[in-house]
This record gives sequence, C-alpha cells and structure tokens, in this order.
Amino acid sequence: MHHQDIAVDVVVDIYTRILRIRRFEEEVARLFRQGQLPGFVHLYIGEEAVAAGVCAALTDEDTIISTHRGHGHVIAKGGDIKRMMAELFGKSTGYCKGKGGSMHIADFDIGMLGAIGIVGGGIPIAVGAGLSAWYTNSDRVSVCFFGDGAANEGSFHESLNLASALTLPVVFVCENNQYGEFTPAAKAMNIEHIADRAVGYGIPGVVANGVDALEMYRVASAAVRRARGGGGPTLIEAKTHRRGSHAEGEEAFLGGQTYRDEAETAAAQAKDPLLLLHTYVGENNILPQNQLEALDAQITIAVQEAVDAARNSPEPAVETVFEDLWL
Amino acid sequence: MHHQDIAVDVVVDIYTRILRIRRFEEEVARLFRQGQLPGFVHLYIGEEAVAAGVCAALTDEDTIISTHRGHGHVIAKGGDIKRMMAELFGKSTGYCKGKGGSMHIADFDIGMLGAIGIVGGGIPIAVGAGLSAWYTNSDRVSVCFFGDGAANEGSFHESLNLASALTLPVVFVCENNQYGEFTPAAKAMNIEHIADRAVGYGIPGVVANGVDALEMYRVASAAVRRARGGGGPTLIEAKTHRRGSHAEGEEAFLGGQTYRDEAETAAAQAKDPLLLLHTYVGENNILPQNQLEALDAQITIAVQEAVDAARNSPEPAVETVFEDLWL
Amino acid sequence: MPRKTYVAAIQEALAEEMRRDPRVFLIGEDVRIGVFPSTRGLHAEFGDKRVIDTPISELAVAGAGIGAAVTGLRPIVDLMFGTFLYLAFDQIANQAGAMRYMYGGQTKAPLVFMVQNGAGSSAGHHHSQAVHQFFMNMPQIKVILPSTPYDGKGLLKSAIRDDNPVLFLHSLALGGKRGDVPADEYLIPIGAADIKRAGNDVTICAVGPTVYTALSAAKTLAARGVEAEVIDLRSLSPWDKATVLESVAKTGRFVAVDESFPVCSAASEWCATVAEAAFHHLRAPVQRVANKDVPMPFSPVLEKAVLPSVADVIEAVNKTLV
Amino acid sequence: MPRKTYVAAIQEALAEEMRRDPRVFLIGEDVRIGVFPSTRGLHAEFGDKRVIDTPISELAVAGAGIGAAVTGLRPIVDLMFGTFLYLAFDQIANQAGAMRYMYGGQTKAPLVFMVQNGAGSSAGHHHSQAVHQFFMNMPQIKVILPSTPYDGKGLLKSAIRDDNPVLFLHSLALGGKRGDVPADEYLIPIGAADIKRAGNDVTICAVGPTVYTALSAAKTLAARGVEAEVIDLRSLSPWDKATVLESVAKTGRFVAVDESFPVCSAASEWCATVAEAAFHHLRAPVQRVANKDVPMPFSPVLEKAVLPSVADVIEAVNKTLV
Ligand SMILES: Cc1ncc(C[n+]2csc(CCOP(=O)(O)OP(=O)(O)O)c2C)c(N)n1
Ligand SMILES: Cc1ncc(C[n+]2csc(CCOP(=O)(O)OP(=O)(O)O)c2C)c(N)n1
Ligand SMILES: [Mg+2]
Ligand SMILES: [Mg+2]
Repeated sequence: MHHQDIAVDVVVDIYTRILRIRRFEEEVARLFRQGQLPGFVHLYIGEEAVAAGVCAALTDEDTIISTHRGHGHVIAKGGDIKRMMAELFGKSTGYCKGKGGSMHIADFDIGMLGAIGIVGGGIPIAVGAGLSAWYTNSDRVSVCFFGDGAANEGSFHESLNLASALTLPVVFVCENNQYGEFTPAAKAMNIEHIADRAVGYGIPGVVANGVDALEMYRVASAAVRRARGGGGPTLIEAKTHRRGSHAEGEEAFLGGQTYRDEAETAAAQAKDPLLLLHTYVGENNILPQNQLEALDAQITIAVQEAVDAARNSPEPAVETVFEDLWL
Repeated sequence: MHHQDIAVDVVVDIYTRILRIRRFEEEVARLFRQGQLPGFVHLYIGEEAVAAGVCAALTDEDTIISTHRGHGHVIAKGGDIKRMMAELFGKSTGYCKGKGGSMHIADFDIGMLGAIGIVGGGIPIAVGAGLSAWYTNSDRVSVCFFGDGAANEGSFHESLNLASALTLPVVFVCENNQYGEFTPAAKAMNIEHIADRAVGYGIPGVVANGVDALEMYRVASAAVRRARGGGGPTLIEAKTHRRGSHAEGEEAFLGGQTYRDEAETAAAQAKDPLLLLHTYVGENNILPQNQLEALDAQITIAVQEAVDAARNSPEPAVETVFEDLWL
Repeated sequence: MPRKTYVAAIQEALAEEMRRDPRVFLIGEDVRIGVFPSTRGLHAEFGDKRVIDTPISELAVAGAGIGAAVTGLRPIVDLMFGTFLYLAFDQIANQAGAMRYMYGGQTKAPLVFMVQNGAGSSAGHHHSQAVHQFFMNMPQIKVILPSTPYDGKGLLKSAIRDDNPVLFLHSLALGGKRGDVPADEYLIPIGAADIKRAGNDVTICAVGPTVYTALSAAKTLAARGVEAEVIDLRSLSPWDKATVLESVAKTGRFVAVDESFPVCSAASEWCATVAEAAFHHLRAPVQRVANKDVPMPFSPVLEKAVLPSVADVIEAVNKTLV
Repeated sequence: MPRKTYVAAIQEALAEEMRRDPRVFLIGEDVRIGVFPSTRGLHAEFGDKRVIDTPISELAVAGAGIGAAVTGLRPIVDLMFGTFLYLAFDQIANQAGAMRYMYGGQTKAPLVFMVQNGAGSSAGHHHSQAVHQFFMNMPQIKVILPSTPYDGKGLLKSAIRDDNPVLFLHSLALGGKRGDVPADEYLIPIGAADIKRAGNDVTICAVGPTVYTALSAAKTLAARGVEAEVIDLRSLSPWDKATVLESVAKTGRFVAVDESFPVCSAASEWCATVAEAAFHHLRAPVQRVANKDVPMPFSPVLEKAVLPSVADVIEAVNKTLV
C-alpha cells in the first residue's frame, strides 16, 4: 500500500472507524450466539474498509443510505453504538425505539438516512437525497451502499440512470463481497466487474480494492469531489469479502449444506481490512503500539457499556405501537 | 445498401411485410381520425423495417413479445389483419374477442405471445419464453421488442441479466425511435447507444440501422443463430424514427404544444423504410413495377376487407365478460 | 363563483402550492408537456428545476421522491396511471408509508404521489384499473379521490401541505367536469366526507366517478319516493366513518358503490365497518356495488358491463328496501 | 399416519409433483440451498435444470415464470418473502392474472408463486407483512395459505396441477408444526374450507397462523361454555363462502381473524360477505380481529402487540355475545 499522501489524522480516523465496527460486531456475534438478539443479523466483518474509507471522505452534512448489512455504515458515519446496540436488543432506548432493529437503523442527525431491508431498496432513496442537494444548491453529496446482489435489481438500473440523466451528486458504492446470500456473484451475472455497468449510464465506473481502506478513501474522495463539483454520479465497485455467514446462525440453519469451499474461505480470511491497516499504521509509525492498544481497549469498553446499557434498558411500552404515526 | 447476398425471395418477403404493416396502419390512422376506434392507438409507421427484418429471420416456432406499439410486430410475425382490425374495433371477431384492443393483441398460434401495454412489461416474459426453449431443449428462439424508453425500466436490466446468467436463447430488440412519449431519449439517458448497455450483462450489443430492413434481417439472423446455437442472448439496438405521433390524436390533445422541431420531423420523414426498400427492390430488379403495384393493390384490398369485416362484426355479447376466466 | 374543469382545478392547486412553497416541485414522466393536462403550464411558470421530466423508471422516481422528502423537500411525484404504481409498489409500501414509524419517528416523508385511477377510456386492462384499495390497506399512506373540481383543488392543496405521504388519485373520466371553484384560497381537510345529496331512506357511499353513478341512481329512486343520501367520501384513508355511521343511524340501509375489483375492496371495508358499528341500526343487509370480478376488457361495451352502473346501484338499493 | 412438519410436507409436495410431471420446475433466489428449508433437497434429486437459482431480480424472475408458463411449462416461482412480491407486483397483477382474459382465452398461465406470508420472527417491517389481501383483490389469481402439514401438502399439489396462476403462501411461524400426513397421495381442492373445530355458538373464520389463535381462544371460551366453530379457510381466493355462511346460519355470530393490516383486508371481505348474505341470521354485529393498523415493528414485544392475539379474539367473541 502506498498511501503516504494521506494525512496521518485521516489514517487514524479511518482506523478508528474500522476498529469500532469490528469490536461492535464481534460482540454482536457473541450476543446472537447466546440467543440474546431477536430477528436477523447480518455482519459486516471483513468489509469495514469500505464504509470507513468512504465515510471518512464525507462531511457531516453528506448523507448515506445503507442495507440489511448496515451496522458498519452507521458506525462509520459516526453513529452512537449505545443507541445501535439498544436497537439490536429491541429496546426503547434504541435509535428507532425498538421499531427498526438491525436491518432498519437510521440516524438522521448525522446524515444516516436509514438501513433498508429490501435488497436494492435504498438506491432510489439515495438518488432522492442527491436530488434534494441539487435542488437546494447545497453541496451535500448522497452516498448509497449496496451489494453485488443488489446490482441485479431493477432499482439499481433505474437509479443510476436517473441520477445520471439529472446529473445528481450521488456516489454509488457497490460492495461486491462476491455473494448474494449463497449465490456467487459470478453465477448471478456474466461479467467480472460490476463497475463496467457504469458505461450504460455514461458515468465513471471505478473498481477499487475494498479491503484497503485508504484506497477506498482515495477513490471515494475523487467521486465525492466530482459530485460536489456538479460532475454527477460515480459508480464505485469495492471488491471485498464477508468473512462470516450471510446471516448469523447460518451454519445451524443450513443443516450442513455449504456453499463456499475452504480454500476460498481461507483466502477471504487472509484479506482482513483491519489487519491490513494495522500493519500499515505500524509500518509507517502512524500510532505507537501502546496507543493502538489503548484505542482498542477504549472501544472495547464502550461496546461493553453499550451492551450493559441495552440490557438494562426497558422494553418499549406496548402503547408506543401507536406512536410515530401520522403527523 | 449492399445486400446482394440476401436471397430475392427473402427481400420480397420482407418488402411484403413492411407494405402490409404500412397499409394497415395508414387505414388505422384514418379510422381513428374518423372516431371509429375506441381507446389509444400507437402507430408503428416509420419503424416497419425493424419488425419485418427481424421476423423474417425467425421460424414459425420462434416467439415474439411486443409493446403498446404492437401492430407491426403482429403483422410481421404473420398475424391475420382481419382479426387484428376487428380487435381494434373491439369486436367479437377480434383476436381477443374485444377484450384486448390495440395494446393487447396476441396470436399464440403463430408465436406472437402478446403485446403488453406496460412499458418494459414484456421483457421478462420473453425471458421466460427463452427459458422454456432452453428447458425443453427446443431450438426455439424468443424475441422481445421494446422501446428506448423501456430500456430505462428496471425490467430491462433484470431481464437481460437473467437471460445472460442462464444463457437463454433470447434476442432483445430495442427500437430506439428517439422518443419515449414526448421525452427525447437523449434526455432520458446519458449515453448515445443503448446497445452499449450489453457490456453490463456480458452479451453482444449491436447497433443497427433500423430504417434498413435488410440490415435488420442480417443483424437479427446473426443474433438468432447465436441464440439457437446456445450462445445466449444478444441486445440489438435499432436506430429508427416514428414518423407520426406518440399516440394518434396527439396534436389535438397537446393543445398546440410541440416537442420536436420541424427540421427533425422532416429528417425523420425522409428516412422511410418502405421507400428505401422500394428503391432497392427497383434498382436491383427484384420485382418488376407492375408486380409491386399488384402487391400493393392486393394488400390494400385485404385491408379494406378487414375494415368491412370488422365493421360488420357483432359487438361482443355482454355475457362474454364472464368467459375466458379460470380453467 | 368561477366555473372550472376538474383538470383546471388540479392545475390551479399545483400552481398555487408551488408559488407558496419553494420546496414543492413536480417530478415524473413528461410532466412538462403533461401526458395528463393536469400538469400543463407549470413548466412555463416554474422552469426546469421545479418541473422535472424523468426517464420511464417508476421505481426509482418514486424512491427519489421519498429521498427528497426525507431531506426536506415536498415532492409531487406524478406516475401517470394507477397501474404504474405497481412498479413502484415496494417504494410506497415498504418505504414511504413505513419510514417514519420504522425509524422511531426520526423522519417524515411529506410527498404526494399522483395518478389517474380507474377505467372509462377503453384503454384495456393495463391502463384501466382502480388501485386505491391497495393503498388503503397500507398503514400510513393517506389516499384521496375527489369527484368535483372544488374538492379536487381543496384536497390537493391539503395533500401538498400534509406532512405525510399522500396518494392523490384523479379520474380521467371526470377531467372535463365543470364546477364552482372559489377565487379565494381554501383547503378541504383530508378525511372529511361530503354529503352530496341528503336523504332519509338509504345511505349510498361512493367516491370519485361513482359519486355520479350514485347521484343518478338517487334521482331515479327519488321519482319512486325513495330518498337516498349520497355520501362522497373524498378521502379514502383516513375515511370519514363518523359521517357514514351517522347517516346509517338515520337511514338504516347502506349501499357501497366503488369502482374497483370487488374482493378486499374499499366497498368491502365500508360494508364491514357499517356491519360492525351500525348493526343495530341496519334494517336490511349492506350491499356492495363494485366492478364485476374480472380483468378490465377493452371493448367499450364490455368495459361498461364490468363497471358499476346506475342500474346496479338501483338494484342494490332495492335489495335494502325489501 | 406418519407425522411430519409443515416444511417437510411442502418439500414432499414439491418433490412428488416434480417427479410426476417433467414440466414442473422450481426457480428463485437460492432455491438450491433453500433460504427457506421448503425447497431443500430438491436440487440433489432434480439437478440444475429443474431447480434454478437466479439473480436477485424479482420482477424478471416472476415474468420469466409467466413466459415459461404460457409456453407450456409449469413453473414454481419462489420469491421468498411476501414483501418481495411488491417488486414483482406488475407482472402478477398486470400479466399473470390477466393474460388469459386479455387475450380472449388464447392462453393459460399455470404457475405457482410461493412466498412466506406475515410476521412472527422479529424481522421488522420489510420482512413481516402479510400480503394475501392484495392478491385476493386481483381477479384470476388463486391464493392459498395452509395452516397444517396435511393441508399444506394437499393444497400445494393442487396448486401445481392447477391451470391458473396460484399464489401459495406459507408461514415461517408454522414451519416446525407437526401433523399427520398420509403416505398415500392425496389432493385438497382449492377453494374448500376445513372446519377445524365444530361449535354452535359463534363462527370464527381464520387462515394460516390465525387458525391457532382462533383454536386457543375457542378452548378458553369452551371452558366458559361458549362453543366456537373454527373455520380454516385454507384458500383465500376463491374462498369457501358456502361453508362460512352455513356456519353463520347456525351460530348467528361471526368473528374474522386475519393476520394483516386491517383496512381492505381479508377480514373486511369476510365480514362484508357475511353481513350481506347472512344478515338475517346474525344475532350480533360481525367482528374483525386483525393487526393493529401500523407498520410492523421489530421488537418482539411490539410485534406481539400488533398481531392478533388470543385475547383479541376472545374479546371479539364476547362482543358478539352481549
Ligand atoms: C428484494 C429482496 N429480495 C431478496 C431479499 C433477501 N435477501 C436478503 S440479503 C440478500 C442478499 C443480498 O446480496 P448483496 O446485495 O450482495 O448483499 P450482501 O448480503 O452480500 O451484503 C437477499 C437475497 C431481500 N431482502 N430483498
Ligand atoms: C410502466 C409504464 N410507464 C409509463 C407508461 C406510459 N407510456 C406509454 S408508451 C410510453 C413511451 C414508451 O417509450 P418507448 O419505450 O421508447 O416506446 P415508443 O412509444 O417510443 O415505441 C409511456 C411512457 C406505460 N404504458 N407503462
Ligand atoms: Mg454480496
Ligand atoms: Mg421510443
């Protein structure tokens, strides 16, 4: 990795975002195994470089839209892990007062416009956020995260074309983790690079190493700059890997069926965005080892505090079923 | 045009298909102006080379799917103009017993699987017809006609990708007549050639002169051969022009608003597929003038007979409202 | 009072609200030229930015409206025909109606979806379906279907000012109808029915085009001495149960007239509600008049046979009188 | 008789029909591995050609099923969750249900759409909606929602043999339920209800998971001397009006229990029908028990509060007894 031009504080910032996602989700995995979390949980472990690199290229005013696999995006955009954890527990203190859950976390105050459980469902909404920036002559940029599987939904096509036709400030970030559930991307589409679909909309398409957070930062910064400058949308394809299951609890659920061979899984494990950036940070003397450890300890404590707080929070009152309705 | 390699009987066949479409629709235009046809009518005049060239490359077993602008496709595939005309009148003797109308004509006996009034709505169905050929190891090919506007629908994207992922024998024919209703294609998308979208699906994309029926025949033949041989789908973009309105009666309806300038309209009028092929047929001595005239007279009579028959046909009986339901 | 067409009243509502609030804009396929005349003339006044033509991409356009709404604008998304909402169904059901609730009240989605609803122009099944019942079922989508120019203008203005997603349905069949439209500004509250004809013998509930069917039937019935009360619901979600139940308390008879497929229809909902809440007032079984339960045929003769007719309404009323 | 789970019964129906008829095949997202276990094991037996994994493209997959059906095959299109049908809504409403009619009887579309319906696993709004009411509204789509392994197998086999489009809904919440499933082949006709409990005092109409809610309520009521008749409709379109009306003629009381948004719901339809056709038998107003009229929240506590409960059913029955 040759990223000496990226300022030290940016690197530290990105590293911190990745670490926070990782420690949060490792805890979520434990909690899920222990049967403490209701519903479905999809982890982002292995893909953190994408959210961290991209969100580091954004201002607080810029907005993002996320997917069923959304924890990483919320944290990378600056979300509060306490309110996130409480939401995963379905507690009244959660971001959505227990109404959203893992697949539907939002924080409008930090420009996190929501995770969407419908594959591809967030892409048009991100175009709308871009439309709104354009309409108000704001220099806000709208970023949309979605998967390789989502790139086969009609919403992907319509949205990229619409954003291009209206020259809207939208950055489309396709997280190609090689799978949609149990189906390899290679079986679901007959092309190597999803970024090549950009040709069909007359916008730039960029393939990026989604394991390398600093490369993601660089590529995203360029796309954001272009969008802010009125140049319209960009499609970024981040090649990445999910290290674990599609959804937690999958092994038991699949009853012994497998869909990835061991070599592939091992290769994916080897490409760890946290490890990669950790090495970079060490080799380039960006933070001394003790500060790295302190950071990790601090995050680990924060996650534990979030868990404790969530556990001790009240369930939502039944009457709240009738709140948050029509204004 | 250099099409000396295309056999004379094929040229005559294609010419006949074009002429039949033209004379049929000229009559339809007259009838609509006279207030004799209910509902909406979208004419294909100016685009006949596409349907005629493509359908001439098909066998009777091959299937097609059409659009709201479907008369040309039905006739080119060998449809019966009597039953078509009766359907346009909404009569019981029509193809659909008056239940379909101009936008919903089908003739399953000749592999015309239906016109679809929903823009892009036929594309997935054509993929299914291809799936069915593949499933039964038949060498049937499925052809889908749709417009430039339809190429911006999600169904276009999902269908081309699905057909490609499963390597199905489908030929996608995009009739780029430069407009979707009153919106120029150039405003609805940021690319010059819709055929370039093929890159996104890993299939061939071909730009063809949609005014030149023999070129359409040649390009379609290659795509059909490829599909039949197990090579999977092709996207053909036929550059063409509609000579008239989006829908008949438009001028009055638009109350003086225009959306094409006169130069453009004139240029479109100049590119007449019938005239072009007529000239070719004459220059290459394919049919003598008197036979051409006889053909025209014969078609004109057939169209008149169709009109007379339609006029004299009974309205559908009210009870037929409850027919053609669940089997 | 000036007399205006239904379409002109809609145009006026759009123009006035766009003048009033710079956050309001119109987006959809060919809204500049106006596939339906209701959006005509707006581009000339408001320009490219506020009258936005889009590609034919219903799902993305609907979603873009939602995204714009949750980031502070007030879009009017014109999707042309009711059936085209089927392509945007996910964005409306899963997102527009649910976002506020799903995210615990963090956001709001003040936008209007606008389409033509129902049949009547021999356009065949793909352009002739009534869709209001689907959106009545979805929580947190308001649904409106005015029958007169006056109601159309007042309700559309309320819809645009509403902080929630509203589906504004209009009817091509009514486009040319004329009626009084005050020159001064007025609003009609969403959720308030209007009694279009008073009567003591039977309550007929209708909406949009069926209001006229009901009124015609009422006229014929009056000649026979049967005085029907015709309630124009105007709003379908929320709908004005109180007015309907009060009327039934008086008449003891109820007929629902609704242009739509009959099963799980608005008429089913009205009848179920009346049967639940006004049972002890009912002197005869409630009656539904809706489309015949078949797809919509093209032929004018067949289309007419499928739609609710004046004769159907009279027959239904007769059944309540035995 | 062997006892099997609901899911195993569905697997069996699929396997038996695929063995019987080579035109039957399964297509959808991850049907090989089986996101829902109902499709598991089929790929091992039937191979790539008859168990087809697709990209995540609901609209195209649904349409491809239709295209295959009208050209001679008998596809089973698995679209996973009910809400994903929203993305395929156009193909189902505009094409599958209408093609035969629209083209004057020239074709038929023998295909089955298969999805999980409703809530119960704290999956949040996007994965927890019941959708049957939308498809009941559409003409010419059959709709099934079995509550037991026995019904599931017999109805799915009928659906696959039916020459019309059928929406087969199953329930994750019932996946593990066990019941008797005969070893010998049997079919259950679409459109026939099943009286799951006989009683003379009140008729409770339910479907899918709410059958158990109704049965629990009936047990509690029986302890109080109130004998409820619980009718499991099994088929929602067409539905067995005759059985329901006959029961109401006997009991004079009617409660509809339906897991779905309440407005324009199946429960609305059943109540409207009973109110229309059995008015003179009714001794008390019909009652609806459905979801609270809000989007589906994630929290198990809130989800439970939104869904129809045993207490809700008892309360509704009580209202019919006063
Ligand atoms: C419209 C829709 N179809 C199917 C699903 C079920 N589903 C949930 S996640 C998923 C895979 C998505 O793949 P991808 O977009 O690559 O995202 P990833 O899970 O790999 O992050 C599927 C099919 C869904 N939630 N929404
Ligand atoms: C889903 C849908 N959206 C919009 C329409 C209205 N409409 C009918 S034809 C048309 C234009 C289609 O353009 P194109 O695909 O280029 O076909 P052309 O009319 O030029 O042949 C539109 C928007 C429709 N019928 N269906
Ligand atoms: Mg993926
Ligand atoms: Mg066009």
